[in-house]
Amino acid sequence: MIGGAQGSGVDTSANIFARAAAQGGYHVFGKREYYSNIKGEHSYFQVRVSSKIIRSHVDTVDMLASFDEETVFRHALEVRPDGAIVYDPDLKMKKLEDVPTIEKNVKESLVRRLSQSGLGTTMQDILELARKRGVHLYPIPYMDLLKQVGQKFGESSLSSLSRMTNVMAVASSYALLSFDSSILKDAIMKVFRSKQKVAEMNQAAVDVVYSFVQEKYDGSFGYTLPPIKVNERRIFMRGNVTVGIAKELAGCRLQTYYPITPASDESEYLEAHEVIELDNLPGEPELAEQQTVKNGSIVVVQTEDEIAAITMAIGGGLAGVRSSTSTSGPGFSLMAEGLGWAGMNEVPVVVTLYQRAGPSTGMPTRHEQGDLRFALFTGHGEFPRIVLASGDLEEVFYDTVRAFNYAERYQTPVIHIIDKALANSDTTLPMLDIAKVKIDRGVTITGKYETNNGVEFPRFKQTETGISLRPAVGTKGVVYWLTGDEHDEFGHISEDPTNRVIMMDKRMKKLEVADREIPLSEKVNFFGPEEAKITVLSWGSTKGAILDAIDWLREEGIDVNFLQIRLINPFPTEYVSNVLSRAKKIVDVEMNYSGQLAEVTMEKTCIPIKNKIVKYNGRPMSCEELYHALKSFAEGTAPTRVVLTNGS
Amino acid sequence: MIGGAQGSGVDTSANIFARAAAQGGYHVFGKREYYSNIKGEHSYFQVRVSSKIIRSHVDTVDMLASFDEETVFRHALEVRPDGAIVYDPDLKMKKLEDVPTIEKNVKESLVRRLSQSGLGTTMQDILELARKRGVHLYPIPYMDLLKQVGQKFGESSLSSLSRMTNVMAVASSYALLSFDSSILKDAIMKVFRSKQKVAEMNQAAVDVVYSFVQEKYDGSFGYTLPPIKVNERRIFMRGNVTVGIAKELAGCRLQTYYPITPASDESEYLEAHEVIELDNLPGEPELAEQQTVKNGSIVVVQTEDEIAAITMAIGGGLAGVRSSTSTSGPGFSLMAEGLGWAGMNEVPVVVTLYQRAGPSTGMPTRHEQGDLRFALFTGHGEFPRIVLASGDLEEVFYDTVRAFNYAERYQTPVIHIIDKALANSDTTLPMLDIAKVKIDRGVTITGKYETNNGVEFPRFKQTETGISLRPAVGTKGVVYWLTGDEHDEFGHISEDPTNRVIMMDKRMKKLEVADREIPLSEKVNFFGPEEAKITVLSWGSTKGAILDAIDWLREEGIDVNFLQIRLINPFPTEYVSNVLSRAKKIVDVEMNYSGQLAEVTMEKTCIPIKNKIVKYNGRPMSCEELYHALKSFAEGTAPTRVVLTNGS
Amino acid sequence: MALKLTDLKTNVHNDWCPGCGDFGILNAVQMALAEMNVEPSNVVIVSGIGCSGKMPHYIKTYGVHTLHGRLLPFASGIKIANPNLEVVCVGGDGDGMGIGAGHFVNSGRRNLDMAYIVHDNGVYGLTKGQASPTLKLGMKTKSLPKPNINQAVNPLLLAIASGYTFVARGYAYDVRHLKELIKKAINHKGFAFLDVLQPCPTYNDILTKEYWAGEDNLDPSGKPVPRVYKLEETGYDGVVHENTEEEIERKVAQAVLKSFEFGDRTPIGVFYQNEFTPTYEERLNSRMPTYRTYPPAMQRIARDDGTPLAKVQKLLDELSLT
Amino acid sequence: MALKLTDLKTNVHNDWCPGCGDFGILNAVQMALAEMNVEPSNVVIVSGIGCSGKMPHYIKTYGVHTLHGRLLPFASGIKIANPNLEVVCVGGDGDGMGIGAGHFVNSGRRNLDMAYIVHDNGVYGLTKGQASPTLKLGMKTKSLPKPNINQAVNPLLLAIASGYTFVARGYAYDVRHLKELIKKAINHKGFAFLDVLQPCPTYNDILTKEYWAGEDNLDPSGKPVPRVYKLEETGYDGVVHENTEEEIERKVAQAVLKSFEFGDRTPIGVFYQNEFTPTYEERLNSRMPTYRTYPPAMQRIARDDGTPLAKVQKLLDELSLT
Ligand SMILES: Cc1ncc(C[n+]2csc(CCOP(=O)(O)OP(=O)(O)O)c2C)c(N)n1
Ligand SMILES: Cc1ncc(C[n+]2csc(CCOP(=O)(O)OP(=O)(O)O)c2C)c(N)n1
Ligand code: SF4
Ligand code: SF4
Ligand SMILES: [Mg+2]
Ligand SMILES: [Mg+2]
Repeated sequence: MIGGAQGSGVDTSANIFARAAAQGGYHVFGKREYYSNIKGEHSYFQVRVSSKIIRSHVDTVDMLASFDEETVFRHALEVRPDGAIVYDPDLKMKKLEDVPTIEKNVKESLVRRLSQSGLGTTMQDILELARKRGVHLYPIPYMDLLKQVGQKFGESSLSSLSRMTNVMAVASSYALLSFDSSILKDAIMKVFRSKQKVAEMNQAAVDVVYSFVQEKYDGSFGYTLPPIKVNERRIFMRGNVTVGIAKELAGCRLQTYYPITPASDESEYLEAHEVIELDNLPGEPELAEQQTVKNGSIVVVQTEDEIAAITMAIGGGLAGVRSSTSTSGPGFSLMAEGLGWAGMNEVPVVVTLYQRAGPSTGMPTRHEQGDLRFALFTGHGEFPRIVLASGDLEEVFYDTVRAFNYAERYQTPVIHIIDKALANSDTTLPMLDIAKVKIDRGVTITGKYETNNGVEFPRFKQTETGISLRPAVGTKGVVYWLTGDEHDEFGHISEDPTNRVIMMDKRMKKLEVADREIPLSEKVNFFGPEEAKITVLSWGSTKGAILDAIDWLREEGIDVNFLQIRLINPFPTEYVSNVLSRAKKIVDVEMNYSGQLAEVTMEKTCIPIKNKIVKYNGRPMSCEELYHALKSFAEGTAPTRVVLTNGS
Repeated sequence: MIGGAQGSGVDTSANIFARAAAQGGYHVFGKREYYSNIKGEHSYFQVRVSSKIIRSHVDTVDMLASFDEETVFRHALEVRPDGAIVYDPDLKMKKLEDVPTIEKNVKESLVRRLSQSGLGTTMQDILELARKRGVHLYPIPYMDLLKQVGQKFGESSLSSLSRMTNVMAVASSYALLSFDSSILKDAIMKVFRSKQKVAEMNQAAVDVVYSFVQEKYDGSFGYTLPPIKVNERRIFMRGNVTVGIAKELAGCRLQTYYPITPASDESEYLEAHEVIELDNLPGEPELAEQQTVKNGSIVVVQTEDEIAAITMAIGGGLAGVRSSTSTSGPGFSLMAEGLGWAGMNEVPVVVTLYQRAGPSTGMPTRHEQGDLRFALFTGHGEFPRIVLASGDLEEVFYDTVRAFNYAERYQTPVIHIIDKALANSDTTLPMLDIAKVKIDRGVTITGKYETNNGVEFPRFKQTETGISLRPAVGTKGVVYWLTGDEHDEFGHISEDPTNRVIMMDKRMKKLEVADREIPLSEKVNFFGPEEAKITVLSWGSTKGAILDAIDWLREEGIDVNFLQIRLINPFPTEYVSNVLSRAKKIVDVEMNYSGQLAEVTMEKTCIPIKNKIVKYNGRPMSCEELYHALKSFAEGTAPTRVVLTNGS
Repeated sequence: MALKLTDLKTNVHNDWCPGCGDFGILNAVQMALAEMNVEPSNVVIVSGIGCSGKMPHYIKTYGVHTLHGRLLPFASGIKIANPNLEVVCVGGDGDGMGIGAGHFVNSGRRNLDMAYIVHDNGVYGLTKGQASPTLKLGMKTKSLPKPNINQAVNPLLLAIASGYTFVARGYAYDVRHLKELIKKAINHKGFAFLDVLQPCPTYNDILTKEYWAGEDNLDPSGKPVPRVYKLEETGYDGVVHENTEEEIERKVAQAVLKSFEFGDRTPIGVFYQNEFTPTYEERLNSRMPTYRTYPPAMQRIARDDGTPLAKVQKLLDELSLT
Repeated sequence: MALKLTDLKTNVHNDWCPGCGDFGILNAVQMALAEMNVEPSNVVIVSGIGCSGKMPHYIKTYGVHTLHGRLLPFASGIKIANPNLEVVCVGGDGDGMGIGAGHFVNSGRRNLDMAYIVHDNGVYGLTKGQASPTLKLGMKTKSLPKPNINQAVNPLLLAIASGYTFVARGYAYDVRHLKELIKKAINHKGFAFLDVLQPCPTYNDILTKEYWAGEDNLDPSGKPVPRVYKLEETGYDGVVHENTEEEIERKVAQAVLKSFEFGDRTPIGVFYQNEFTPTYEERLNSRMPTYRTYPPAMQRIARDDGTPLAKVQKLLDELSLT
């Protein structure tokens, strides 16, 4: 774990740490916690590193790399016996009461624990408490070492040098783990790609730290991280970048957004990559007009609010462009009316919904899965929508493309739900396979339409499937209309009761078609043995912790299987009913107060779901707490509703 | 039934008709259908009159009072054999194809029916078709008769005179029914209260028509409407006025709104009655400060949009004022974010939601119950809300007051759902009983708070019930804060995970308390015998048609009982489960596509509800169609989903 | 082949009230489009909600009848996706400056190459005559129970403050003049705002046709003096001719002062026009050089077999660990 | 008993970035309130969302931290419900003129007796430095990957167009001057708008403290020439002294022209003030004569036993059939 004040380089150092481990052949899972603040509040990264695949974080810390006192105060007692704390000895005498950013109740509980052990309230005291529990302490005189670096580069400004303490902390940790320093320096080079001198100075800092640690602490920490040979191609991805790349691949060419945490990083990524290189094989006749055009582009528009974001994206959809907007709860709340218009006018549009802790402004930088039921019913009246939720970055990637396919195929809005934990986790993945991706535009027509000029086109013509031919607005040779009012097949307002029923049926039928057409493999995942003591029901990013926890339980001989719902609307009722009616004990696992998926499932299947593990303190589920809770269900000692509360 | 072009006086004449019947001692149920248009499109009123209580409309028409050709074309064939059509013989030669406001498909089907009978397409032809079916025809030469009136009043402008044709049509109908003309003239006086001369001219028109009819048609129509002696006090109410009066009674002192059909009539009523007379008994000590103040006021603010409407109402709620806003689907969609803030900050605020046919702009003047599930989950994240739905005007009245009581008692937003059918129906009711109404402000404090100046007050203090003392913002002697962010007990931002759980639990707990405290009588109605062949499950304004239909079925020996859910959140799960698990056959009846209440009920009770009668063509359920559908369920001939489609 | 007026008419029944100023605006739009000889399927009329919002259904081009107050972002999305289309926005004053005021202001900041015609009738027509944002403080139309409690917004001033690069006013019953203004607005390079005085005979009995015709505003000889006059007839020139800060500020200031005139002498015509401000499309193109030649709506995204065309492997490789 | 500055401070940890202009504004607000010797529980600070939005938590009066862009309707609801309260709105430029622009415009039309302070930093601080509506076209702050693609809105001009009856600008680092402006804004009868130039050292490296201090804008002697100057020191008088149309138009026009000045010579002070426009409270009172003496928040609605006090029986009787 690496911590420090927001804006002091925690991000960068964690990134370097994780990237180095990943380059060293390890699987990495990184989780970021931060306040809704720009500078000063405490932020930390938890990086889990393993030679086996990992999908979640754990609560206990093996090694705490710090460069400020707050990190030590907050996390020292989370370090497990035999773990290590790297810190700046210059800060030893800092007092707990002088750290303004620690909450009162957190301070009080620390003071209590310290005084119970007869200790005072300095950083030294808390370190002492950790040491008593068996934690190894590694003071590293950052500034002294940095001065050496400064000399080499002719840099004497202490404030400039101090900006490198974050990397020093990382380097110290790696030195203690006898990690190959060249890999670390390589990672530094990648992260500081655009700042040559900074990269070099930080690399020099690595060397200085390594020699200090080797000299002073050689071998004293019992663990090492030797490089691992990897046979697969891997990437190191973050959630919002994953979405961004998938959107470009999916052919999204208009992205609108209004800034909001944790969604806007995706849009900023897209903006930075707005020029899109096209695979334009010369000689392919249908691409003739493009012969000279090597580049396409995705227009990213920062709008004045989320109402404009959704309606502008719909405008793009009308014009035949795959369009989307990304937002989080408060912004999504403002999109209700726009979504309804898209549903009424059968416009394909994708909303990527990054859940964060609500209600209202809530905890903008914290994790939750609290928007499911709202997403299922956003907007007045009844219109079809497709709601899908991804469980990990690989799913995020492929589902993003599918969202656009569904939107165009079924001509309706698609809400793709992810969350803060996915958006901000950095994970190693096997290289994503672009060849698996296919684009399906349904019966969309762009370009010329074969008929006379100005012919009124029945855009909403009744069909067997409810899906009508869709020439983009602007298609030559035809015209038609759109309106949020109930309308006839040309899109003109109609209040006729007979037409009304036809049109409602037409729109809603599309969901039945979607339900029939979308393969089960895109709707659900089922993990584990057919027969199990417990069947876990869940959705979204709890997937990681669940899979890790059931691995642990399996090792103890407790069989748990897991039904993950990915397509939440239309709901795969039949399959889910089958699985759940065979289940011995169903346990619903969700990051929200009510167990929203359980409610949905009960509505659809009428199978009572009595047992729930929920969490709503804004921190993702850790593997351990989930493991313990599931175990208590297996052992029959759990109440029907277990609330998890770990995390700081 | 009375019909005519929008803006040509249909409303007024129907009002006169209904009011006269009501004054004559009859029970009246009036239902209005109109287009989303200002002038010209066809609009009609269906008024059902009976000596027994009536709660819904029927499809067949006994008497059609017309003064334009469109009304005749559209409704002549709805008149039952032995019924009557009153019309203007001057319009006889008008042709169907020349009426621009009749939809193409309606025209086509009429032409088909006419030509099958070998008839042409004039108004005369359609009247002939009706006559053949046994309908009595009563041509009334409106203009000739009106000229007599004009002479008397020295008014020769034909266009002025023609403005009275609507009243002529009403008078003719009543004359045919030998209805007491003095009651009719009285009703005219009431309706034209503020326009003395108009009233008098219209009264004179009544006399002219009565003598014409007596002379020409005396006794030819077999039915009469003799005055009935009534022993109870009755009022003649319309839905939105009912809400308005109840709000003033409930102590609502700030109403915000943005114009929208069919909600804004209520706000306009309130605006017209913004000065409120207070019952200010001198000598009551606690009212001393008011001694000199006889009047209070309700401030009605037309805002720039519905976002402002909800947030401004919340502002009023913060300041300790009972505040509300009224809207319809599109406006409600814009309130999602504001509602969440109110939930997070435990602000009492009432939203009166007038449902109309959605999605999107939908059919703005047509009826539907399509917003239930949205209302249950409006806004991202999880916060408590109370959702109640009224079934008739009497419930509307008392529920409106309760909505404010719940809001303040449980310090949370309340959504009171009604619909277009209730808003626009005019009904006779027994006089409402104000003495039944009690105001319960919970632990709201307005005025001085007993403590030192500027003391930081724990507004969100934890309590057993989750409900904390609530001094209004501005209460002297204390200060506190509010924020949409998760907060501590003073209302300051907190991202602490422990505090988070405490606060989520606190807020959600209030719903459990509400569930416990609210008496069953406010949550559900149960009608009919314990044991029945069919148990109807429904909510809202379908109540009327259901009660009428089950009366008819009972007469045939088919027992049907009816569970009406009024408090939809918190859901009365236990009671409903009990009733439904005893039911022989459950039939869900709703004015929407999906059967939304059935879905909610399945989620809560896990009792499958397989049979549904739904309607979503924008026209309220008639008593007959519902009767037929229920009967087919009783007889076992119905499919699981019956879609009703009557209405024009 | 020249476009005839009738080519632009649909056979949808028009349900505006008799005598409504909206008819004048509809005619002017159709005449302008016919004279410009547009290709109907290259034109999109985007409207909000209100009486005015029904207009697209009467015009035989693409028509998008959107949500109350949201016509501008809808239109912007269409235009950005396909800058080759001629996008004309039409909406009510309540739609544009009440619920839509946020988009009104912020769309001015973008300067997309579109036109926006506001039906300025002082009331919320379709919801039965409540005061709209352009109704003056204290005015009581026949539809209002009490005098208007809010100050009016001056649409022209608001448009100038919001950065519209063409700001004009027309009058619904001077169809010929209005038609010319509409052509100018459409031809203007950038976002053009056109406020149209639109009598609503049903609800607004103050700013009526008779009022604008000056039927109660007689000159000494007893002849009515119309209350609208044409800017161009007074030698007023709202066009920015040189791309200098001084010229622009001078023309803006002039337009601001002119915008105060209202009532007995109400100017119609072009208050301000500046084609030197780059359009949004130009700004996009400077960042994405193929934007204009190969805009989103023209881009192919996949081969016929569904293979995507975007080469994102490069982006993945950047994140690759080997 | 005079109020001390410390009486107005909470012990909530302030987490703005070091050097943020918000600190200056916070101090000025607290100083102004202290000098005005307000009763803390009679003051409500209403904010939007953004760095600026956190301000109420640092001030020991009632504080309402609302939703992004919605502070004005929240505040209006409080003020209308209880006109005796002193309501001060504070929010970001994105909050006020981006997402909140619709309320910005329409609140101007009401003229409630409140003050509104905008932290004008050219960026969306709390979401990491995207362009806000006041950032000029083509500017590229360090937080932006590309130059700003939108034109800026001129907050003063927008406020004038929207009908604010007090329009002023302050500078966050001239705390003393700002404090005086805040007092004026609060004391103004009507809705007062105060735009405050607020350097955001973290994201906006263009309009910095150094920029406003003119550190790069040297006079011939090499001394920095500050870029802000005080209107009142130039003899400028923005106050409407007579309630005539001419005087008002003259003062508006003057303010409009003044509002164009920005950059090397940027005026701060009162651009425009007009107390002749009736406030919303006055307008309400003319309709409901007990509104001011007995406003909604002061009205009792029931006896202690829950019996309602409103006599609605009369209304029911009007609808009664007998
Ligand atoms: C979100 C929302 N709120 C309210 C309405 C109801 N509504 C329909 S038209 C209208 C006002 C129309 O006034 P204006 O924009 O001036 O157009 P006009 O009818 O005068 O042409 C309103 C408020 C709506 N459709 N959507
Ligand atoms: C509806 C909604 N959309 C987006 C956000 C995310 N958000 C939080 S602060 C902010 C911008 C703040 O910028 P500004 O108003 O200029 O305030 P500053 O931080 O610069 O003081 C945004 C977009 C939100 N809270 N709510
Ligand atoms: S209400 Fe007014 S604006 Fe609407 S159609 Fe009628 S006259 Fe025109
Ligand atoms: S980001 Fe800018 S505005 Fe926000 S606190 Fe930091 S310096 Fe201030
Ligand atoms: Mg209007
Ligand atoms: Mg800002």
